[in-house]
Amino acid sequence: MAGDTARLAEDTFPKLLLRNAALFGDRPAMREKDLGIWQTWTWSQMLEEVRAFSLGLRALGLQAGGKVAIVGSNRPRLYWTFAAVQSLGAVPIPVYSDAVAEEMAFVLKHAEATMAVVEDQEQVDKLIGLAKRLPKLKHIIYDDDRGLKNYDHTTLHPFDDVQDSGRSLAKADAGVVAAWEKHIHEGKGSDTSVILYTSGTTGQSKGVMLTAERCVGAARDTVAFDRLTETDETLAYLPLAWVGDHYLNYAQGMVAGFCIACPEGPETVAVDLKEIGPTFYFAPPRVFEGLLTQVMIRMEDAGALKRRIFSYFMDVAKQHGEAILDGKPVPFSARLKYALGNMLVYGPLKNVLGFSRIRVAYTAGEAIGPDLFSFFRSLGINLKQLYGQTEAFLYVTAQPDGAVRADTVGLPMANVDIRIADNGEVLFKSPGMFAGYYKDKAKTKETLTKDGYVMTGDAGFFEADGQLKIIDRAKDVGKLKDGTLFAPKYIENKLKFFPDVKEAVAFGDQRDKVCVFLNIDLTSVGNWAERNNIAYASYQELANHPDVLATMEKHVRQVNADLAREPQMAGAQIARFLVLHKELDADDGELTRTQKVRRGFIAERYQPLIDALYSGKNECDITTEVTYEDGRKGKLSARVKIRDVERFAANGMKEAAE
Amino acid sequence: MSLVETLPASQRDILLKVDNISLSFGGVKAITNISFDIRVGEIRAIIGPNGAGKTSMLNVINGFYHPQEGTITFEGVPRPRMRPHHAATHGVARTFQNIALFRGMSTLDNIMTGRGTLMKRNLLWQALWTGPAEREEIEHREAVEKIIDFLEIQHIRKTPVGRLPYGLQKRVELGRALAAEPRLLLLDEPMAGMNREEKEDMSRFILDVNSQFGTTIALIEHDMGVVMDLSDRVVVLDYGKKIGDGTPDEVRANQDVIDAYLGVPHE
Amino acid sequence: MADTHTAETSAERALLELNNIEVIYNHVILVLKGVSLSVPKGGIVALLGANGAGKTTTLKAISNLLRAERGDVTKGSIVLKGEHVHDLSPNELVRRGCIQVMEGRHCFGHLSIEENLLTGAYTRRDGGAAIKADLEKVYSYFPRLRERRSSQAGYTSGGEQQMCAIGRALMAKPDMILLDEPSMGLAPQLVEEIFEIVRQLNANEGVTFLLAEQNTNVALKYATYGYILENGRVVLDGDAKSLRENDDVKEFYLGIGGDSHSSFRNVKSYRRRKRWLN
Amino acid sequence: MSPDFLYFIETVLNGLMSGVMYSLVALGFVLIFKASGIFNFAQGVMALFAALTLVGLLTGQVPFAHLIHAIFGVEAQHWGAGMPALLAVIGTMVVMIALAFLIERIVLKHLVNQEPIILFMATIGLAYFLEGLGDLMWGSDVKALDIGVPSGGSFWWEDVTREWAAEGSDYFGMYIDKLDVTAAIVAAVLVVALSVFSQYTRMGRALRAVADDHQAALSVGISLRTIWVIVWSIAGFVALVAGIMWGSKSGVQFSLSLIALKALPVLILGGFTSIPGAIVGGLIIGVGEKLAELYIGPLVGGAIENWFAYVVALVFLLYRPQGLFGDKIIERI
Repeated sequence: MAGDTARLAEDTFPKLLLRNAALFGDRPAMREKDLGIWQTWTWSQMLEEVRAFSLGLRALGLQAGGKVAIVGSNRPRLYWTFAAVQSLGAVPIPVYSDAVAEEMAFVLKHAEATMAVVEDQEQVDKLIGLAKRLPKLKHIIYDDDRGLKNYDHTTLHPFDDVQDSGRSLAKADAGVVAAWEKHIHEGKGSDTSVILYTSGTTGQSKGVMLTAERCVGAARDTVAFDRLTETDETLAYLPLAWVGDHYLNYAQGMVAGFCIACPEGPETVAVDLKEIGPTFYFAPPRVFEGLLTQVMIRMEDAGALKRRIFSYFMDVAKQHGEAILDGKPVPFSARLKYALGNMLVYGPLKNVLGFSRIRVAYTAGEAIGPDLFSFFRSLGINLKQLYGQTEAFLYVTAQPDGAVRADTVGLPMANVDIRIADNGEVLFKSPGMFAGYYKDKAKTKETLTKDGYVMTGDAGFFEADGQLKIIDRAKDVGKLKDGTLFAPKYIENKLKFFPDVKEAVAFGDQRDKVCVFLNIDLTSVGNWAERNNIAYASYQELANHPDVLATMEKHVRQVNADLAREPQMAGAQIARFLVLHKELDADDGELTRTQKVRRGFIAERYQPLIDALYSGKNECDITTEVTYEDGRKGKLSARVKIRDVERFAANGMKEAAE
Repeated sequence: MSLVETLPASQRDILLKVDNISLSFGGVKAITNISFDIRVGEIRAIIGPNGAGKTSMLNVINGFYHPQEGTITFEGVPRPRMRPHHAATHGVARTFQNIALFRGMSTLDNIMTGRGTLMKRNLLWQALWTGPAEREEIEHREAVEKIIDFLEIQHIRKTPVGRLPYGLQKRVELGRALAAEPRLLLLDEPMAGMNREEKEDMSRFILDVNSQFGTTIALIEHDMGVVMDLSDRVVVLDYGKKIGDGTPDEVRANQDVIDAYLGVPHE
Repeated sequence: MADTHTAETSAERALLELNNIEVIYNHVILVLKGVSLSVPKGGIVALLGANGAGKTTTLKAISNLLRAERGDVTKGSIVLKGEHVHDLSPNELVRRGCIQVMEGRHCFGHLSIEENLLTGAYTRRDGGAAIKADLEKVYSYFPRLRERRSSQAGYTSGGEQQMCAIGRALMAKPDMILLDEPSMGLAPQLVEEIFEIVRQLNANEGVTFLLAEQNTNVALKYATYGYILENGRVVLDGDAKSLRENDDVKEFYLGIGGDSHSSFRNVKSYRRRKRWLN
Repeated sequence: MSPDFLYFIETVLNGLMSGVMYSLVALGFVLIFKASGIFNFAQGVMALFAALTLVGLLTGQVPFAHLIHAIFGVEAQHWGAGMPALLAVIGTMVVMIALAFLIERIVLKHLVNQEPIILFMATIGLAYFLEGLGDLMWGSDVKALDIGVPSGGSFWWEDVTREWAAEGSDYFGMYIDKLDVTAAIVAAVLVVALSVFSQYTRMGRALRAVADDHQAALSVGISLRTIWVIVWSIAGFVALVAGIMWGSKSGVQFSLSLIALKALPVLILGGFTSIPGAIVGGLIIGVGEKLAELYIGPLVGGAIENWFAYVVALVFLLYRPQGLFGDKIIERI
């Protein structure tokens, strides 16, 4: 591993930028749809932009080791900011743009950011509001000037102005540019390249420090793995602050030299996707789920003939699509039918979704429903799974082409070393491994084993074919009082595969039985309610409806039946459940920004409900505080009903339910 | 920012002067002897009860109606009788109380029609679609795209306006008026039938049009919150007569205005 | 959020009850996606929300003026005084005491004000004297109409037309008036005047009102209860006071950010996400 | 008085009389147009149909005789006895009311809120259907209609007018058909009655309300269906009157339905929405036609009557599109 990184000539991103400008000078580096047209910057143009901004930042006083927060959505200028900051040996710190003021304050304070480069008025306002708590923050630079004209501009700078000052410096003295490039070449691979703050499933987030050589090294491995080149193209729409975006777009883009396209705005992503037709695509399972729903709704509106054609060829795809994709033997007639289907259905469908040119697509972050996964694969989209985390700079395992399964996350990546601990926890060493948590030695130490492996916190095991299967967070995997293994996430995911279940939270560790909270999916259940003539005015009312409860009970029973078939899991079937009176929300701290359930927090917050579940009561009153984005609070109260569910014997036979 | 914009409204040049205008329809007097002026770069509100003659006033300024008496001076030149479509070429554009858009056409095309008066190449040129006409088309498209960006309607660029909600249609209509690059923009109840959110957006756009393009704006509006917050000066009409003229604060304190229109003093 | 207890008790006393109605126009466009609401006897209930949220459609679904616009209630039930009225024609509904005042006033332009008012009594069979008495009563509520009784309605002002439309509805001796956007296009003074009369009619004549209104401020000042519609659904409901104090209502409908009146001059170029639209 | 002048007066009077006939047809149009915004192309055919039915009842004809013969082989043309005139008129009216019901039920109900042009097309369809139905019911031969309306010239009037002529001139008195006079009286009564009905009754008010704003009328509880049945019944009644007059004058034949075309210029002149307008328009057209025939006709070779009315209408369209008495298009300032 060390040998591999050593042989690289370019071990930082600014060096790669210089290389790309030299190598692919006239090839597109970035695109952005502006004024209705895709504006393109070539690698050499991008270098110029980055240089101008970088020099401007330096003029504002940014020095090596300085920290610059980046807040906003996927704009070329914010991507350039990464490179511009790194060129000076300073460290970019991307922050989630939808973070509430409190979270933002924590990150900027902790990172001791002296400058922030932000997208628009919204972010500027947030930072101005936090000014008193962030004495170190000296300059705020913004991209979009809408609404900002009349603001006090002593510490506020338009992006253009900063670049202009950089440009005039470069113009005045040609030596400046040379010095700037020299400084880049002097940069060391061991320098911190970026600090990514985790959204943190518990408590405050941590700053994951990643060094340049490791970032570049990891990206080189995956670029080779998926054979990405400068001819590829991606659409950047994932949060900038998320490791996924930084890795997949920025790091891989720099290494492979491919082009990153930025959508016109959040509402236009679907249209932009179609226009760009990326070759490499990443989306969390929920995005694929949304797409599938859209397709299905559109098909329901279509005429009868269209619907019949669609369903016929979708059956063909279901039968043979994946086999064809994986290059397995398929009868000639099936190939013929599939080709016809491709002409009539799959092709147009992929075109509408913007998937026509996709060569490699990944999903990760959550377990994906097997049907959902198969649907896209059967259309001929090479959708695969990977497993990773911020501390690894994303990849730990990934599925190679032709060895794709819905329930595993793939083989260890090149140069990745994985070990399963005694308690089932997955441990790894990888090229992209983090250098430590920023200003938190203790936490860093906690996360590493004595021999230097990173503890992922996930429990899992290797299947016979060498693929890793993740069942849950290691710390969440517990035991019922009788010693039965209890993997809450595993149960929750099974529940969440039902389209009308939005979230599930399972409890059972150190208890005598398993109980769950459910969140219904308002869209799906709402549609169902309309079809069945059921009145509801709010989420709460719908969630409490007897028919909805009955449906949920059916789902839970189905999950119990499934669990009964798996020897390790059969003991942890669900005994009781309730449907929560509100949707779990990141703003209330119940979900992480990446939409993961914060189980412990929820257990605390809804203690009365848990008590009621385990005390055998049939309903329970609860009042909950809700928080708005700007920090204001409100209250919500309801009476929640609780139901018992039938459980099955391990061999699949019914067992008397208490 | 030009020097003009930094001056307070009262010291700027007069853009439009309405002098002793009277207008009647078959003996019914709609406007009686009204005079006021609109200064360069200001936002001028015209308020008054229903039937006070506000829309007629806009129509007079616009050239829809020809007053029997009085003169209108625009940019220092007395305005001759002219047809409404000439008003657009003379730097005046307007929106209507009831949205007047081409419902089957896309947002883009609707705004593009607003460029009509600025298109120099004739139909034959456009039909041939070559050389200068093509360049011109591209130029206009660019201007329209800037408006689309300005009004934040990128996502509905290709949507037929008939399918848009009311608030967005109003925005498109504003876009079409802006496309003519007017020096004076007349808005007839731009916020009628809008909810708070839509009004806030519209306010923002009106202010931005005013400050970014330096467009002078005359608007008729019933929402006193909007009028008082946005306008530099307000003229109040009642039964075709002017009963008040001044800054929002002056007008708000004017007893005649309170009696005829505001009712209780507005907080 | 609806408290189930009050909902049940109010259901017993409700004059009008809508249960999960869905409305489709032209067999295609879904306008209401399951709206439920209840109007207690003697109440003034406000339907609030943006344009196209479904307020007018809801009123027209009740008065059954939808048919004339090729709209249809495809689901749910509408119960007036305990009777399902979904299939009744508008004139049968007027006979049962439920009359609509349409948006945009819709006076009979070529009829005089007085003739307009008299058409309101079309369905009545209680004799000329009673009608005459009611005409006087309407004039006492709207003295302006008396002044203009012989003018052609088309030539009267917007405010007078609105009064005429309400007065005309009153002539039917209704228990319930469905009032659509009474403030639309009216000067502030007139808006207050008209709502004041609505309040008096409610108090003195016991007329129940269900009103659709864009002007949330004034509507919540006079209404007892409110429903907020968005995208064809009820997203919030509650008594007027609680709605006035609701942060979302304040921000999105009343324009009160935090504690103070926020100026239209200082509007941000972004806004807080609506929780109910998630 | 010179004979020329008397000729002129006679021509004017005759013009007025034939104008009354036009007016009677135009009246039906106005009624329906006012209440429903429909230009009822079938109005002329309704007059024909009414006249056919009346003749059939008067003469005791068996309706659908040909059809019955074709299907059942029963040859029955006549009942053997006719009806008294009054009864026949009442019977015809019943048929016209039934027709109004059917039209509402079968046609109008399904066309609520459609474009005017669609409704217009529907009435064209209705016109041809009624023409066919009339043919099928009563046969296509020309029939004489006599329900005792006085007709022919008046000797008394000829004597009176002969006195007016200057001594020595060979003027033989004015010829004015009693039938025309009767028609004028009937029309006058009809107009007064309709005006009173529309202005002072509850139903009349409702009718005008519907004419103004369908939606609003619905909202105050006016049943459009009732109104339409009433309106079409009245239009049927007017058609019956027109049918009686025209039928008595020139026999009941299918060309009667073409008088609808004559009504069009009358309507343009008088306004589509005005009852007095229909009358005055009819009179102007009638007089204008006769005078034009008398004075311009010889210059252009006659047959002016066929197109003169349309020219007048055209000129009117240019200068006063709402007609002489049509509603002003209310535009608020």
